[in-house]
Amino acid sequence: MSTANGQDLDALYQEIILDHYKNPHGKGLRGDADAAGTAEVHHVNPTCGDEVTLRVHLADGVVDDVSYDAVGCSISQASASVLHDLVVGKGVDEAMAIHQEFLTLMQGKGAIEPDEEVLEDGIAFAGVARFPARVKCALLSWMAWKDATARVTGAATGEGDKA
Amino acid sequence: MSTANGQDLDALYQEIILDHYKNPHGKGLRGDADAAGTAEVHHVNPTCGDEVTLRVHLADGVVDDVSYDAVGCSISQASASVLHDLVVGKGVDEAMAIHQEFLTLMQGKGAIEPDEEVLEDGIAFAGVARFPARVKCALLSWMAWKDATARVTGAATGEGDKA
Amino acid sequence: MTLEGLLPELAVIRKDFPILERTLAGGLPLVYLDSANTSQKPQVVIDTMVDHLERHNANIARAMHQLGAESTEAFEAARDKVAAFIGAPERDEVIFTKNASEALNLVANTLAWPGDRQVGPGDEVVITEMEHHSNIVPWQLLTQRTGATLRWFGLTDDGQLDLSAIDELITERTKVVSLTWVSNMLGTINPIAEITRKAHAVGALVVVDASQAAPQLPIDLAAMPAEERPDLLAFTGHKVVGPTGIGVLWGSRAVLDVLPPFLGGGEMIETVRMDVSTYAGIPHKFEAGTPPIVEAVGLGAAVDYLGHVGMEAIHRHEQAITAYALEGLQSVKGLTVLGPLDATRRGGAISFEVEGVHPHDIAQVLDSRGVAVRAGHHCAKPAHARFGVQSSTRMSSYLYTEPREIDALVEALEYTRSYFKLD
Amino acid sequence: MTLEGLLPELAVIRKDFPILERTLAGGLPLVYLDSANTSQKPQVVIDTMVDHLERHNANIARAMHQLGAESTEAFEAARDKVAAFIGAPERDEVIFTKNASEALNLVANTLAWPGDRQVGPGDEVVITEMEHHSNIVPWQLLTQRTGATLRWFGLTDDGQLDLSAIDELITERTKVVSLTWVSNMLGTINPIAEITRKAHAVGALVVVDASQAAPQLPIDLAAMPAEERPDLLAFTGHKVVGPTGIGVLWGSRAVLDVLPPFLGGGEMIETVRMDVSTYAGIPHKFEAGTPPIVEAVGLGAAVDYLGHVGMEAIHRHEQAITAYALEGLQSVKGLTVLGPLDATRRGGAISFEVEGVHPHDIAQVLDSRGVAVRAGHHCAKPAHARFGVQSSTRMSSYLYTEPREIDALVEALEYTRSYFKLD
Ligand SMILES: Cc1ncc(COP(=O)(O)O)c(C=O)c1O
Ligand SMILES: Cc1ncc(COP(=O)(O)O)c(C=O)c1O
Repeated sequence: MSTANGQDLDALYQEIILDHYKNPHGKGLRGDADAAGTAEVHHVNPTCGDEVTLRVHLADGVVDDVSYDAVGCSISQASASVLHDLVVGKGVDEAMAIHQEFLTLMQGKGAIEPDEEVLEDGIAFAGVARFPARVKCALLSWMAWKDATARVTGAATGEGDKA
Repeated sequence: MSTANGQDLDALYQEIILDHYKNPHGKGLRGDADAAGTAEVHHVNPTCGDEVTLRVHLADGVVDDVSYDAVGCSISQASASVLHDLVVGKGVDEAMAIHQEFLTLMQGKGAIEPDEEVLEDGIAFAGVARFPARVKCALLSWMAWKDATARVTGAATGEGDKA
Repeated sequence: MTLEGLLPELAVIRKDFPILERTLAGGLPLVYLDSANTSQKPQVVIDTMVDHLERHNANIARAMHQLGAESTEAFEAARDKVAAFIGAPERDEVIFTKNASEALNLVANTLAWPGDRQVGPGDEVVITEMEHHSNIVPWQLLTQRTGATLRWFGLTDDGQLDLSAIDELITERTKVVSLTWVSNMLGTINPIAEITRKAHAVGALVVVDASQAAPQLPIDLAAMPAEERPDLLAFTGHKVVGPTGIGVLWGSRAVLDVLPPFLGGGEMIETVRMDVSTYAGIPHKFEAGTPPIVEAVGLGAAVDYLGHVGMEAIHRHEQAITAYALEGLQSVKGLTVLGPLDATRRGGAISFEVEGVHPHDIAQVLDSRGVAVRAGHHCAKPAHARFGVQSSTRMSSYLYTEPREIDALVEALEYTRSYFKLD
Repeated sequence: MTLEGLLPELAVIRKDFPILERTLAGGLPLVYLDSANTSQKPQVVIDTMVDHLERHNANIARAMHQLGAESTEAFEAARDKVAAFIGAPERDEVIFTKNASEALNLVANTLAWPGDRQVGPGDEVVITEMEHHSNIVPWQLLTQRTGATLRWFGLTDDGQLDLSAIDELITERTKVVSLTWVSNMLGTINPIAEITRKAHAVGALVVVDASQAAPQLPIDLAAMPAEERPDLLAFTGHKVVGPTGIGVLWGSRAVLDVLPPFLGGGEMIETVRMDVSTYAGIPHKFEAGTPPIVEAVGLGAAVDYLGHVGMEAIHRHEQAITAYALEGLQSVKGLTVLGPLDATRRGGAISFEVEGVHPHDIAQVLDSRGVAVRAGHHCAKPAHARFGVQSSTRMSSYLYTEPREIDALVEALEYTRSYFKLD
C-alpha cells in the first residue's frame, strides 16, 4: 500500500521538478524595475504564504527577461524556473500561448496529456494537477508573469479573467 | 386524543382568565404621570409585540393605584387585570412579596402549587407556567409594575435582577 | 383531493422530510404551516451533513491533507451549486454568511467606511415599509452613524408598494435602494426590475432581500438585463430546506470589489503585517475565519434538492396551495387577510386577523390541534403598524404542504372561534 | 505504550469519533494531527444535531408552537451548557456568533461607534505579535477607521510575550488590550491574569482570544478575581469538538450593555419603527437574525461531552502527548521547534521547521503516509516573520490522540528526509 502512495508522490515530485528546485534557472532580480518595457509585481499565495517578486522586461514584442525572487515550496520554485526557461526569448504572443497551455494543464485535474513540444520540462507538472492544493503553488509565478506582462503591454488583467 | 389537548388548553385558558380578559379590572391610564409618587413605564414583549404602558402611584408606602393601557393576548391582558386587583391598596413591601410569589409560580414550569391566600385569582395562571412561550405574556405587566414601582422608590432594578 | 398545479409526486416528496412523520402531544400529526419562518429539511440534506462530519471533516483552504482537500472541494462545490441556483454571473460572487441578516448587515456596515460607495451626510438610503426588521435596522444604523437620511416607500391599502412618489424618493441623492422581493408578512411580490432600473438610472446601489423569494421563485440573475439586475442579493439557508448557520450574499464583482472589508481575520487576507494588511479577492475577502463549512455543504445539497424538484414546479405548487388557502381562510367568519388576495401575484405567506381573538390565542389553540403557525409581528412591525394592527397570525406553506393541511388549519380556526365563544 | 497522564479510556474515546476509523488513499489509516485547525466530532454531537433536524427543527423565540418551544428550549439549554463550560458569571452573557473571528470583530466593530467605550483618535489598542490574523485585522480596521493607534507586545526568542515594556505599552491611553490565551502557532500560554490586572488598572477593556485555550484548559470565569477576569472572551465551536458555524463571545454584562449594536435585524430589537428602533437586552441584542440553531445545539452536546471526559483530564492528556511529541520531534535531524519546549507550560500545537524541506513538501509527504498536519503560516504571519520564517509545519493533538500517532509522525518525518535525500 505504501507503494501506491509512494508512486503518487513520485508523480508529484518528478526528478525534473526536484532538479529545477535545487538549481533554479534565472533566479534573482535583474535589470531596473523602472526601466521602459519593465514591470514588477509581487504575488502571494494567501493560504500558505508563498511569495514571488517577479520582473518582466519586454523588448520589441519579445520577452527579453523574466527575473524573480521567490520563497516557497519545491513546486512553486521549480515552476518559476521552468517559466523562465519557457518564455524568455519568445514573442509575447507565443509566451502567452505557452502560459495558456500550462494553465490548462494545471486546471485539468490530471486528465490532460501535456504537449512536450510546447511545455518542455513543464510536462513534469502534469502530476501536480492531481493535487488540487498544489496547483496554486505551480501557478504562483505564472500568474505573476501574466500580470506583469499585461502591465507592460497595458492589457487588462486581474481577478476578472480567472473565471 | 383531542380531548387530552382540549384539557391542556383548558388548563391554560381557565374561566377566571377569560373573565379577566373580557372584563379587565383597572384598565385605562389614570392620574398624572408627572405627579409625585408616580412613575410610568412602557414595556414590550419583543418577540410578539405585546405592549403595556403602566402607571404606578404610591402614597405613604401604599400602592394607591396601578393604571394601564395594554394591547396583547388574553393571558397578558388578564394578568394585568389580576395584578391590579392584587396590589392596589397593599403596602409596597407586601405587593413586592406578591410579585415574587407570582414570578415564582410562572417560572416553576407547572411544578409549583400556588397559594390562593396570596394570589387569589392569580392561581388561575398556574397552567400558564406549563407553556413556556406564554410565561412572558403573563409576566409583561408584572415586570412593568416592578420597574415602575422601583422608579418611584428609587430602588435599583432592570435587567440585572432577572437572573 | 388534488388541485391543479400541485407537485405531482407530493406524497413522495413528503417522505423526504422525516419531521413530517412526527406526532405532537396527544399523538396528533404535525401540520407544519410555518415554513416562511423556517423550512423543514429533507433527509438528503441531513445525510450529506452527517457524511461530511463523519468522513470528511477538516478545515478548508488552509489544510493540505486529504481530508482538507475533500472538505475544501465539498465547500467550494456548494458555492458552485448556490451560484447555479440563483444564476449568478460568476461563482466567486457568491459569499457565504451566517444568515440573511448578516448578508444585509455586511453591505450596510461596509458602506459606512471609506470607499467608492461610502454613504455620508446628505446621502439617502431608500427602503420600504414592508421590510423585515433585518432590512430596516441595518439601514437605520448606517444612516444614523453616517449622517445620511433614511427614506422609504409606503404601502397601498391592498398591500402593494406605493410607487406613486417614486420620483421624489429615488433621486440623485439616493445612494442605496434596499427592498424585499417577496414580503414575509403580506406575501406581496415587488416589482424588483422596475425599481432597479429607476435606481440604476440615478447611480444608486440596489440590494434585494430574497429571503422569501429564493424558496419560491426561480431566480436567474445572469438572465436579467444588466440595468434591471440588483447589485446585491441576500437570502438565508434555513428557508430553502438548508440548515441554519448559513446565508448567502450575492454581489456583482464590480460592487463587491469596491466595498471595504467587513470582518477581518483568517482567510480574508492576502498578507498580514502588524501595521497593515492587504486583502484577498472575492469571495474570500468577505469570509473571515472558518466559514460554516458543513452548513455550506448542507445548503449545497438543499439547493440541489430544490433544483431536482424544479423551482418552476415548486412555484406552481406554492401558488396552488396559496390560492386554496386564501379561499379556505376567507370562509372563516371574522377573518381578514392582510395583503394581496390574488395567489398568482403573491408569495405563500398569508397573515390574517380574526376579529375577537388575539393572534397568540389563535396560535395556541391551533397548536393544541397540531397546526403550527406563527403569531406576532413576524419581524415586520412597521408593516403591521401600517395596517393598524399590532400582530397577526401567519400561515406559510412550502413544497411539502398538502391541501388537507389547509383544511386542518381552517377547521382549527373554526374550533378557535367556538373555543373563545365568538358568536 | 502508555504515558503518564493519558486519558485512561483513550481507546473508548477514540471509538466516539467515527472519522478516526476512516482510511485514506492506499488504504492507509488516518493519523489526524491537525486538531488546532479543527477538531473531529464525536458521534453524540452528530446524533444530537440529526435528532434536532429530524424531530425538533423550528425557528426559535418567535415560534410559539410545540416544535418552536422544543427548538427554543434546546437552543437556550445550549447557552446554559456553554455558560457552565466557561464558568460564566451569568448565562445571558453568552452570545452565539458564527465563529471566533466574528466574536472578535463584533467587539472591534462596535467600539468604533458612539458609546461609553468608543475608541477615537489618540486612543491606543494593544495586541501581541503572536496573534491569529483574526485578532489582528479587526483591530487594524478599528484603529485605521477611528484614528486610534495600534500597538503590540513583541516576542522573546523562546516564544514568550516580551513583557519588559509593559509599562510603556499599557498606559492611560490604552482603551483595549486584546490577546490570545494560547498561541495557535507557538503553543505559548500567556499570563492572562497578570496582563488583565495591568490593563484594568488603567481602565482598559481586556479581550481574550480563547480559541486555542477553550479546547484544552479548564476555564472558570466566575472563579477569577474581578480584576483579573477579562471583559470579553471568544472561542469557536469547531475546535471544541462542536460543529462549524458557531462561535461564542462571552462578555461581562456591564460591558456588553454599553456596546452599541453590531448586526441589526430580527431578534435583536425591542421595538422597530421606520425612523428609529430600540434594542433588546443581552444576549439577544447581539444575535440578529435566525441564529445558528442546530449548531448551538451541537455545541451544547460538544461541551457536555468534554465536560464528561473532564477538562482537567483532557488538559493532562494534552500535556502528556505534547511532551511525548516534543521529544519525538527533536529526535529528527535538522528539525527545530518554534516556541516553548516545556510541555507543562504550553498548549498542544507544535510548529517546526526541517532544514532543507519546505513545509508544504513535508506536509505532502506526511499526507502520503496518512499523517494530516498543517503547513503554512497558520494565520499567524507576523509571528512567523518574528522568527524569520515564512511558514512552518504544525502538528496538533487532541483528546483522541494516541502516542502511536506521534510515532507515525516521527517516522513519516524521517521518511520525508530520506525522500528529499537530505544528508
Ligand atoms: C488563536 C485563534 N484565534 C482565532 C481563530 C479563529 O477561529 P475561527 O476561524 O473559527 O473564527 C483561531 C483558529 O483558526 C485560532 O487558533
Ligand atoms: C424577508 C426576510 N428578510 C430577512 C429575513 C432574515 O433571515 P435570517 O433570520 O435567516 O437572517 C427573513 C426571515 O426571517 C425574511 O423573511
